[in-house]
Amino acid sequence: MISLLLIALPLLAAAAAFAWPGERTRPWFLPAAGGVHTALAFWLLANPPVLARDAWFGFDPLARAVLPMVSLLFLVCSIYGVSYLRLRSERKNRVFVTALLVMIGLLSLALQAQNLGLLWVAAEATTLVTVPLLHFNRTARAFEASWKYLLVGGTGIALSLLGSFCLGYASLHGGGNGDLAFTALVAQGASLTRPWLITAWVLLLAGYGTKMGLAPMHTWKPDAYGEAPGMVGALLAGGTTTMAFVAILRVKQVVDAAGAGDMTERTLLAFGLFSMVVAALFLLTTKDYKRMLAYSSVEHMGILAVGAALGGAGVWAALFHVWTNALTKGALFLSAGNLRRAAGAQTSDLVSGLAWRAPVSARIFVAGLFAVTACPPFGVFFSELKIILATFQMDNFFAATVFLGCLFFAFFGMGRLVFAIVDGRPRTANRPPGERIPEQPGVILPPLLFLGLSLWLGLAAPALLRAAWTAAAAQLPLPPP
Amino acid sequence: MTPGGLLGIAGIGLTAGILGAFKAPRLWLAATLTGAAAAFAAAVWALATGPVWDWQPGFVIGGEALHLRLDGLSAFFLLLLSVLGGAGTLYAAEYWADRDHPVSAPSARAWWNGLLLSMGGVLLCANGLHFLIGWEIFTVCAYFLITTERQRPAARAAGWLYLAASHVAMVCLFAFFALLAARTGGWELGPMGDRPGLAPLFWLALVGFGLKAGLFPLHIWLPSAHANAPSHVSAILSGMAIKLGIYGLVRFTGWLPVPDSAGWVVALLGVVSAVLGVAFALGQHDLKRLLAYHSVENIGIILIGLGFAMIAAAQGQAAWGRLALAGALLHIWNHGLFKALLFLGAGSVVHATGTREMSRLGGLWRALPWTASLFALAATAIAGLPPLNGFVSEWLVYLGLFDAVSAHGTAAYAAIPAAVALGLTGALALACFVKVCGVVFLGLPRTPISRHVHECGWRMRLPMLGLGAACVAIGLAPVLFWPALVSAADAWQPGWVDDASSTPLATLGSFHLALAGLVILAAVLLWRRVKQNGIRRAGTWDCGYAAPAPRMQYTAGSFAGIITGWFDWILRPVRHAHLPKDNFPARADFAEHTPETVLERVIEPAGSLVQRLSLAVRRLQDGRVQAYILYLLLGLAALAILAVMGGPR
Amino acid sequence: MSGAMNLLIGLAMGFSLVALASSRLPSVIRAAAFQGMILGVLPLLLEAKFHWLVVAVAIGTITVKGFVIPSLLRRALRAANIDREVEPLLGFVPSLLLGAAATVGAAALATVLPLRPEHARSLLVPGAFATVVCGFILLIARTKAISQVCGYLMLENGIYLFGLLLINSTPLLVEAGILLDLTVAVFVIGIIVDRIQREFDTLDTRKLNSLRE
Amino acid sequence: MIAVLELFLRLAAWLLLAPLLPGIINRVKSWVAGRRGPPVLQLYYDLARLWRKGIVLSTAVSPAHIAGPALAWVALVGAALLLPVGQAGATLSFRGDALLFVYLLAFARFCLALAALDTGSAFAGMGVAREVSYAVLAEAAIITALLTLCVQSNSVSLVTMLAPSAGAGAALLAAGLFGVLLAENCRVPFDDPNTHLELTMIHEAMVLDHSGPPLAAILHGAALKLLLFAVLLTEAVLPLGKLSLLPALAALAGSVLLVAVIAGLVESLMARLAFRRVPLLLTTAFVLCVFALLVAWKGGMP
Repeated sequence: MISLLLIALPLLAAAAAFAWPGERTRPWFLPAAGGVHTALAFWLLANPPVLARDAWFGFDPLARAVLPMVSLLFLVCSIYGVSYLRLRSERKNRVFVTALLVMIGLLSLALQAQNLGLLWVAAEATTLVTVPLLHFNRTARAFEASWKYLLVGGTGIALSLLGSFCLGYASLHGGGNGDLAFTALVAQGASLTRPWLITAWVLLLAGYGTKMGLAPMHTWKPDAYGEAPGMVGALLAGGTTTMAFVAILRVKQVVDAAGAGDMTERTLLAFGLFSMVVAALFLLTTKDYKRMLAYSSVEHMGILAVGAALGGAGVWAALFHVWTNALTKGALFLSAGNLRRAAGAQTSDLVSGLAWRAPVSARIFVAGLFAVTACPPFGVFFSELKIILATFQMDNFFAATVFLGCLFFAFFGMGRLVFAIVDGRPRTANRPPGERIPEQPGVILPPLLFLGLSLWLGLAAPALLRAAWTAAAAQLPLPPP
Repeated sequence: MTPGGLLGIAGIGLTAGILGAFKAPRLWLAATLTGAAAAFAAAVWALATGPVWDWQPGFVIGGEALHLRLDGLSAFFLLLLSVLGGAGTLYAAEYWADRDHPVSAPSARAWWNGLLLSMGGVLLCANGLHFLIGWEIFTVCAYFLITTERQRPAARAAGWLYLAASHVAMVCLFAFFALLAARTGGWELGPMGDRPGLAPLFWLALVGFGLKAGLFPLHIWLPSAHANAPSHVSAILSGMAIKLGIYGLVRFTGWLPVPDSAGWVVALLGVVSAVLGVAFALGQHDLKRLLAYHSVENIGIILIGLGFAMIAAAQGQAAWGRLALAGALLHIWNHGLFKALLFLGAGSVVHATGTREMSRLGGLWRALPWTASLFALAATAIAGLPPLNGFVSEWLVYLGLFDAVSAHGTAAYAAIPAAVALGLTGALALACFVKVCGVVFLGLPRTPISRHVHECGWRMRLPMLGLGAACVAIGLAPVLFWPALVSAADAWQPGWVDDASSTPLATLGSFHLALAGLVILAAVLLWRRVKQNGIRRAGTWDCGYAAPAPRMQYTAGSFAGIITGWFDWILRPVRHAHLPKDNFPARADFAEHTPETVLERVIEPAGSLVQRLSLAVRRLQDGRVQAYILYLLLGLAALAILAVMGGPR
Repeated sequence: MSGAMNLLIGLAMGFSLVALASSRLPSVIRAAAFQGMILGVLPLLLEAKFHWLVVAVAIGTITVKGFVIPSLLRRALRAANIDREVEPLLGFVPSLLLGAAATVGAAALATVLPLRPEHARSLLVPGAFATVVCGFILLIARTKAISQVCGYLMLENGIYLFGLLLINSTPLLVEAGILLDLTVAVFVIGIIVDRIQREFDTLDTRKLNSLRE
Repeated sequence: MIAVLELFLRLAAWLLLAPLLPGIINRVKSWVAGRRGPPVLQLYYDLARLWRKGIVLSTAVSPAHIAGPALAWVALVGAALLLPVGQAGATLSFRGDALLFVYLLAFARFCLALAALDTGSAFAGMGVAREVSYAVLAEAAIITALLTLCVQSNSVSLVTMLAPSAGAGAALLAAGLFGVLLAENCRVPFDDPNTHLELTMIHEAMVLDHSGPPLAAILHGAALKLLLFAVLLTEAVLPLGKLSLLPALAALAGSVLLVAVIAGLVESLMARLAFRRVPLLLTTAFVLCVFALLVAWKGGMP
């Protein structure tokens, strides 16, 4: 019942917000809904419900392992959003707020969906509802970004639909009734027709991989993250991608059950490593600190894929990494948004000396840099170390080598850019160099909160979460060697 | 008072120091010094009374139960850390005071305590995960200390180079510890010599720790970092931070099995680092850069000792292995002491004159008598001359090498060239420090800047005096410090180093004592004699040249010219010369600069190659959505091939 | 029954080739529209028993794909007053040949993939794949936003076609949701196209490459 | 009591005999040149006079200018105490004293170099630079020589190292050590003790600004150093340890004399080398020592 509430509540809030007259007060819907949503999610985390056999959606172990993170992410972002929208009061925020609320509702639906078709519906809807968020700034660049997002993302999502149908047909042809419910598909197991199964996996991985941002389907990411407001970037990088990842995990569960585990492993590993390499190469010479975050996100999606490919311990580490990465990225995106406002530009050609211009945000950004490049005691360090550990446990030295090499190059590129914009002579595009930016607590505390969460996850991830991850990882057992 | 309590006090003191760093400098000073003193006491306790202090309070950090262990080896390094930390703290209180650096001083204090804490953590952690955490935090703290003067681009560049290099080391250590954990099934560290499968991990450790230690081909980050950091930071960096690399090597060569070739490789690296390090040092004209290169040299000497100890361990030759080991360990202390003293001295020179450029200094002994004499003392020590500590440790290493030679084993083939190289290194270091002392402190001021300067205050002088006293003490009474060596060596190779009987340290010490006494006596006598005979003052004779000017003094470059000439093949100095022409030359000038060859001739070209690759790849993201969809299709195709390839099981 | 269906599917495939071949944007739009309408009719033929939801879906599809979206696109077209695809990235003849090849390939692929007896003789699977590929060709080879939208439409038509395989098995609710999404997607795309036209006052996507590395 | 007495005896012997060698060498040179050279004891007179003379100090110098010579002199005396005299052994002998011996010489060099640089004279700088640079090669040669002795005596203590003869490699070792002796003591062909052209000086340039008692200390130290090397060379080659005391002493005296004469002959028959050739010669000495080491190694092999 509560799992339905998780979906319905934001949607109702969205409707209310849409109807709400007050421009100034409307943003408060965000933290309100976010707070309740988070409370519910964590309550469910603490005492998970029993799942109905043929439920359309439900708070199953996978949802339990990630959904609380998404709503936590949304909560902190929404706190940020209140101050942000006040700063941007020249824009009407009706659509923005509504879309945000719809988005979290649909995310909760997608993460809980127990039926491939329903999952696809939610995923596609999330794609569509993101569009107005992307061109909130109404600049030409924003329109271009949303156009590309829509076309590339739409194509990808269309492919995943085709894949879903193929899976259904695999079941149908294999003697099943073609139902897309996961439990049914898993139960059908090896009797799924192999060729259709493989086709389905290929299309679904490509489709949801596009949504997740695995190279070479990542091309929409830099544009979207570069042009969207910081908090939208955070939600995309932490929420939407997580949804896509969970979708892939669910499909993997089916395909593994059908006995094609080695194929899923092979393909996921290849795409994960490829994404890491591509991201590292792009990061090496990037000059735009918001697009940089996009490529970093591509890298971390690759890490997730690698983790998922390793199975067992790898999946556990990947779920752990979903949390750490999303929350750390949150800090980066929000502080990057502050810096963007402070500097009026986002490339190191135009900007430098932000440590003087916006001291707190700049410091948070640097801390976030270290956090996201696996520097202890932040969470990412622990999750990535666990994944590396898993690669070594699988004796996959090639993967480990590529992985570590990419970590270095990514750090090198990001570090060089970050210190280039943070240090040096104050130089910005929009303001006289002598001027400091007032940094309201409303836009400073949320990223700090994210950093704190990242630290907390790293040093003392509670047993409850670990248990949740273990339960989720147990659903994707190690493929038989 | 158990070491647990003392270490607790130390931790609390340092943490309190971090809190006090911003608002209450005095509190910071007191707390940090207390912490250092407590750590010192704990280390002494552990070294004096044998038992290993082992502490496992059930609480969990990052999924692993905290486990601290203070054995002989940790205590050995902890002692050095506490000494240098205390000295640097007191020094910084004046050298980097809020008065002169209102912006950077508070944060520098905080990072300083963070550095000390994390280094102590690295020494104490008996759990791989926590070791790694401490290691990385210490790396980052060091980065922010190196870039204390962020406004200077040179400092930022140096810091960035350091950080990037350290990240390579970090990646290697990731792999090292992860593999260790994957193989042993847990993060707990400890002796595991019974698992021969772990031997290959040594190479990862060698790169990871060697990069921090700054052994020769991996030293690229070291000179600029140590030169651009504030001097108390340089002191702890080259006195302690690079020793942590050595600690890692010693620690894990002691605990883990190593490949057969390990000892030989380490010894070879040691020889290369020693000779080339001092060669590069001779080429430098920047006081602190020069000192930094001497760190490479001394790391080389340490590694020679360690390498031969490893060879001996592999061959079961305790007789000479223990000498090499003891020499290496003692040299770790010694280098920490005199190199810190040298950097603090250089710091007080920079503090007074505001330049590190040796060719602009000169005759500073008048203005800075304390600094000058202590610097000269440290120079004598680092040149490995009796009766100071540098000689004692080098002498132990020599003994090991000579015994290895007279043992006529296979090790002799390596020991002979190593011994010769050690001799060369000593002579080169002597030349180098004659140059430094002569050019910086003796003669006449070359430029006005070094004329009107002042000696540093007591808070900068006291640490230097302390370090100097330590150098003298180890030199004159080495036998007193033997128990410490024994307990450290026992942690490495149990039951190897029994007592001082194997080395006549006592005799050497007494000889040093007598020598020191006689030296002072003779100096005094000669001085009194000179007084009796009467003194006339006159200008330097200079072979009757009428108008000698300070600028006519021999410069550092010309001094080292002969030797750097021999090493041109690796130093590749860049010279700009306008030589005087015809009878009445209008103007002539000569400038020489020795680049960091490995960095500029090897690393940077390789880096630019990767850069070009990256730039080429970026063109794929050309902004055309059609292309993006094409990539999507290609990805799909690749995926299909990948899925079908291999086929169903 | 299936004879009539195959006829319609063949027709749809033909329209996609027309869309590939024609340089005039209105005709591309028209082709996509006709294709959409044909697909709208199909479920009625396929569904054994008469179900109101199927009818609703069919009507919805026909109206949206056949009338609403085309008119939307035509409006954008008029606003931008262009009516030809000049200098496409891939010429018309090549793309036509490619499309034909794709159709053949799709048929071949369909033979590779095992089919249930009742589908064995229908053109559903090859038709679906062929349409999808043609959609991709339009998406990749054309520079005008309009033609890309049409490509996307055809892509979705292909998938829809494939979906008909499962029309009996997948719950209608899901089907409805899927169709709803597709239509909304095309809507949003149409809106964005309109916005782009206002913002850049062109529909030439080659102008849309300020975001690049 | 006896020990103290013996110590003073040895000390007296070293200190008093040292200034003899330069006198002998000069005698030989003047004999070859057919001149009536200075008396053999000339250096004694000079030292006495200098010890009584006043001193002219450069305005630039620091206390190191006085302290340096004193320290160097003490270091050399200490080195002398480590050197065994045939059967009688050394005053102080322990494992590793050989290395102490080498490093004491280095210490003396260090002190003199700093004392010289103290004046800030360009010539002093030049001389010091040459001195310390060539010492690098000499050091390598000496260490190699010590390794040779170590290989054939299996010991690191001078007393036992110098007891047996250098065996097969004796000639090579002798040649090598003789080269080092010339270089370390600034004799032709490395340096010309009585040149008057500062540009070509090494050791002389270092002491240009010294006068009075410090100069006396320097000169006496130099003589002592020469004697040390002569004795080291002799004992490294001859199996003095095998003889009983008096014959050993006689042999020692004779051969030291011989070394001095040879040095004198070399000095009068050879011209000094151009500076760029000096490293070559020193390297030759080093190589000779290496060959000696190889021979000893083969010989030492069971």
